[in-house]
Amino acid sequence: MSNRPYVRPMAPSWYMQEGRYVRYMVREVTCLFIALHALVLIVGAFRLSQGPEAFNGYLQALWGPAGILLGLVLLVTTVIHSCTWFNLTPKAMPLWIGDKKAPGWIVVAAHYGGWAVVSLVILVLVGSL
Amino acid sequence: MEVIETDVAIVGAGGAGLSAAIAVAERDPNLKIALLSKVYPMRSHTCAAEGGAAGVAKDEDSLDKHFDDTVSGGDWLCDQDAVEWFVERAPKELARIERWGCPWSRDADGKVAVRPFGGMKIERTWYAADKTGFHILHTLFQTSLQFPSIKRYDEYYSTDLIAADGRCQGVMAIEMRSGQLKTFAAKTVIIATGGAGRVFPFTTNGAIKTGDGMAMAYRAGVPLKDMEFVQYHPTGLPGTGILMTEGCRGEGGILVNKDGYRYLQDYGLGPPDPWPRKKAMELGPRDMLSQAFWHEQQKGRTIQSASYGDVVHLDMRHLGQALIDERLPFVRDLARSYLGVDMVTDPVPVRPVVHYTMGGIHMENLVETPLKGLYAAGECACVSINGSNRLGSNSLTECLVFGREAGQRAAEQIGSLGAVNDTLVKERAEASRQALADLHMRPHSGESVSGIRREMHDTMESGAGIYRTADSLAQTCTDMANLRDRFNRVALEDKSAVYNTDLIQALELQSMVEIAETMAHSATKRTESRGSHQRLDFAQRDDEVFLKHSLATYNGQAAPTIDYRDVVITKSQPAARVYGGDV
Amino acid sequence: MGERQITLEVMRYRPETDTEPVFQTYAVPCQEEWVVLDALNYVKDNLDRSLSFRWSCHMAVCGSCAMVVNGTPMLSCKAFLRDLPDTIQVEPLRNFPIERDLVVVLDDFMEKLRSVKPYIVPKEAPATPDGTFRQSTKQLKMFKPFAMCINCLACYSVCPQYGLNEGFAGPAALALAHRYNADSRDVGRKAREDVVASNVGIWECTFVGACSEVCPKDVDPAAAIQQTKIASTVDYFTDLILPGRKVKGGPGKAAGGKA
Amino acid sequence: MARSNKPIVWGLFAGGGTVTAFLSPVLVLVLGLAVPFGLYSAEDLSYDRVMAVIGNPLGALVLFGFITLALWHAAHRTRTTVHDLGIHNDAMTAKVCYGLAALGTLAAAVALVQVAF
Ligand SMILES: Cc1cc2nc3c(=O)[nH]c(=O)nc-3n(C[C@H](O)[C@H](O)[C@H](O)COP(=O)(O)OP(=O)(O)OC[C@H]3O[C@@H](n4cnc5c(N)ncnc54)[C@H](O)[C@@H]3O)c2cc1C
Ligand code: SF4
Ligand code: F3S
Ligand code: FES
Repeated sequence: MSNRPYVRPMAPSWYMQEGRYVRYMVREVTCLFIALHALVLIVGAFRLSQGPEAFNGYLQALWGPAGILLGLVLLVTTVIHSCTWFNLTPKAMPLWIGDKKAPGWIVVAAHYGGWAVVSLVILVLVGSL
Repeated sequence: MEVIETDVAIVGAGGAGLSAAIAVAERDPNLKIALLSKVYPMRSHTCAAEGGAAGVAKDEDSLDKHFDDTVSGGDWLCDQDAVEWFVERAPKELARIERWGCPWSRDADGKVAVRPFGGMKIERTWYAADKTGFHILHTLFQTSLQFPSIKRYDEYYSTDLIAADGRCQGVMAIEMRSGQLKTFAAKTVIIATGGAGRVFPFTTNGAIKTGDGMAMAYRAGVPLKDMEFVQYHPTGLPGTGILMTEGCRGEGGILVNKDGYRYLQDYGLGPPDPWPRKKAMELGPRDMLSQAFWHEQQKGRTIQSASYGDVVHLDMRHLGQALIDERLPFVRDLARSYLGVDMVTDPVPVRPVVHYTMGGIHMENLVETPLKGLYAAGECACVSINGSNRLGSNSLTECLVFGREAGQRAAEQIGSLGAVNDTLVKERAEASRQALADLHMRPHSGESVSGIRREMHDTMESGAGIYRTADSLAQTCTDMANLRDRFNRVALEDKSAVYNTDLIQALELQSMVEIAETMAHSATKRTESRGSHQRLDFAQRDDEVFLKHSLATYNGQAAPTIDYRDVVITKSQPAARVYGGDV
Repeated sequence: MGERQITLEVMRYRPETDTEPVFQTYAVPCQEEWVVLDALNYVKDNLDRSLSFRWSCHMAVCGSCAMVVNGTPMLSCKAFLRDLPDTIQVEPLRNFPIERDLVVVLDDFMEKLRSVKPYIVPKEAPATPDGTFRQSTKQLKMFKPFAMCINCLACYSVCPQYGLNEGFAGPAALALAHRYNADSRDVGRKAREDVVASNVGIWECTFVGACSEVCPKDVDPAAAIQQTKIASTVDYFTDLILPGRKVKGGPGKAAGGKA
Repeated sequence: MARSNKPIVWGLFAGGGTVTAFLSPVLVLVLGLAVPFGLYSAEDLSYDRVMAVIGNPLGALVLFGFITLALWHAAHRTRTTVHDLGIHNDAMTAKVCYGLAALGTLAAAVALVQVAF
């Protein structure tokens, strides 16, 4: 049969080949750091259960040079996670005001606002309890 | 050769073809339906229709008024029994596709909204913003997907009808992806292949509108009726021919010449104020508006644009951005992208452009052709509701109303038609195969598809345009005879089987050459001016002689024979067409 | 009207002679205001009659002419030369088998579109004198943007999940399913979930979002899919909590189109 | 075609994504960076003060919820990313990812029960 449609396979490295795919992959990979952060917290919980000394040792490690580096990496990646997550919210949850669809930026801005408030409240609460 | 047996073969999956297919499937789910189309159904040119579809909707409107507007709009060349039948069913069919999901624009109370259109006394044009045809087509296509009995043959190019024994017994088609010719042995055939605007160089019509179905019927011996009537739409974008819908004027847009003057008042369409007013000025019928442009051009009062030649301005600035974005967002975008003009802030340059073929396959009895078992609907059919000038927004409705009726009639009459004659079908199929093989084998000759097409465009535009004379038409008739002869020597450069568009374009050119010739000859014989057919040498309408439909009959390698047939007049006696004033 | 010399690099594949696609270069004298489709038609009419591509309307509404232009899928009838460099590379849509040259095989999409039941499943006939449903402005706006899809398939060309997962219904089909789900006249959401909420439906989408970025008609399939995910998840848990609850137009009910 | 059971994992993924988007950066800051950066004194995070919050069953439950959602969010996204990277044995990937998440959930539960109960 002469008729053979040609199937162009997708390159295994497709996600490196266009800016939009690279951005997508960066977003997806942040989840590994979310998991890492969860792990850090689980370890903390164990150390907490083992008494003050263990917990202090845990804190000292976190606050040492390696710990700070880890903290910075986690901060950057979780912020990327938060931003990419919030930026997409208008698509998942469009907002209707009367019979008009509100522009997407309002939904995004509301999320950023909420995020700022929550973060500040927690920072202040922990510092002043 | 593969033979596909079916009860109904429908050629064309635009508004008319899909309506027909659904009608058959609804009426009798046991009937086998083959729906052929040379493009995927949603590519059919119905998708390009912008403005709307007409059907009485308002309390103060009536079927009689729709009838009157249509008949006078068509300059009394309409068959009035057909028009009456049509206007009665129009609102029902529009309501039907509302229930199927068409996203009609709405009034504040949630009812379907209607807008004014040219030549219509009252607003009765249902619209979906300015993409009415698009939404109708997709609604129909998607609705059709629920019927298992509709078997689609997408990208099948029909070449010939199988007419034998005084009856249509099927249709031949090339499966474009394989290049194979297939026989559809069908008890009934419905043609719904759309118009033939591509016969002209400057048109709103898409590449597929090459009149194939008309040509197939013509070659099978069915006459083509009223082919001299070709509609120019007054407001096309120069350069591309992209349409600025009549909805622009329906919403209140005005046409001005180079002095900023609303010139239509000089052509019996005024007075200009108060505006907007139905059936007056910019809301006059298309034939008169296009002709007025021509006169302005003769008087040197059009605007000379460096890149596009003569234009006038369609001014919508006073409508304001909010209304434009709600009701005309698509055309705003089109003018902005293709011409760089934003109708919110600037007037849009426009000029008349070939738009619609009023003529088409001769219909006896609404959807039945003189050939038993052959039906037609949509732009390819000449039911004679449009007469010599179609009113805008009647044709989408026509596709729905008559498409449905064609489906129902075919389904109804199938029983009495009986089986097809296999031997005859095979014989015809073999003849088609031979003709196609010949085309493939033709030796190189220097004649090319694009060359002949270009020459056809030139002669049709110069000789059979908005205004015609005996001389210009004689020249075009000669040229077309020549081109038809030369077409016999066109050789394909692409000899391959798979998706050979060189072949398809050659076949389309064949259709166009045949159609163009019927247009030129019908126009030559009609020595009067009526509706869209305007003769400089015979400026008056002549009801004594020409209150008649022309019928062009195929004569093989000779020019068509032109005969006439009476127009059906029931309740509206021919009178002067009056627009403007207090009509 | 200025002229401009363009180098057009067109991907060719002739199944009868080629084993794989190759680029062929044409020098095309173009008018300033042309689109890529005009340049291709120039080639077809004057340089090479064997080049195959689809087009019809030349006004960005029929959806035939989408192809990949300099890496991005777009409607070639709306790809203006004024926005492009002097060398333009044209390929068929990605993620589809190439039939020939710029023509791709659409069977898969056509079947998937059918599978999501893209038609009204009516609750009951409207009880109005004119036989039409009433719809408020908001009800119209809820679904209309998703009804603007011209099936050009640019979105499939950039969706990696469609490329990676054969079964995935893909952005346009799912957007159209959502278009009907969101229509006040329709009660077919349950019936559609068969496919839409199956393993080849919305769950294959990882919200890459590229579909919405390239869509020439602003359909925003990515939004449609995410909204469907939320609705389906709510449905799923409601069904868990209240098994056997009565649903309008549920799977048991025939999706008849008679009206 | 059968309706998918994905809503369960997707629900966890979406919930986790939202919760972590709001909370992860600030928690990283509070626990790991606020003291070295001088925002807090070490006293602010003393064992007693932390116990006062997490040692409370309600506090422990909240932390447990956060950790669980974060893990399942990560597990689900990792599953699809692994697929994106070209490893198409999805059933296996799912087992590993969700298995690890379950393990983490269990560990968090064990630790927090010891802390708070
Ligand atoms: C730009 C534009 C705007 C318009 N606006 C309006 C409007 O606002 N209101 C209105 O009422 N009318 C309007 N019209 C007119 C109206 O749209 C058409 O008359 C109508 O859509 C024709 O529909 P159809 O079904 O007859 O044909 P089409 O929609 O053209 O479909 C023809 C079908 O036949 C198939 N076909 C053709 N040849 C072959 C072959 N050889 N083999 C197999 N299949 C074949 C094609 O594939 C296609 O499926 C407009 C027209 C244009 C061009
Ligand atoms: S969603 Fe947009 S890109 Fe996709 S097919 Fe429809 S119109 Fe084209
Ligand atoms: S690109 Fe594909 S993955 Fe989803 S958001 Fe669009 S369908
Ligand atoms: S040719 Fe119709 S969309 Fe481009």
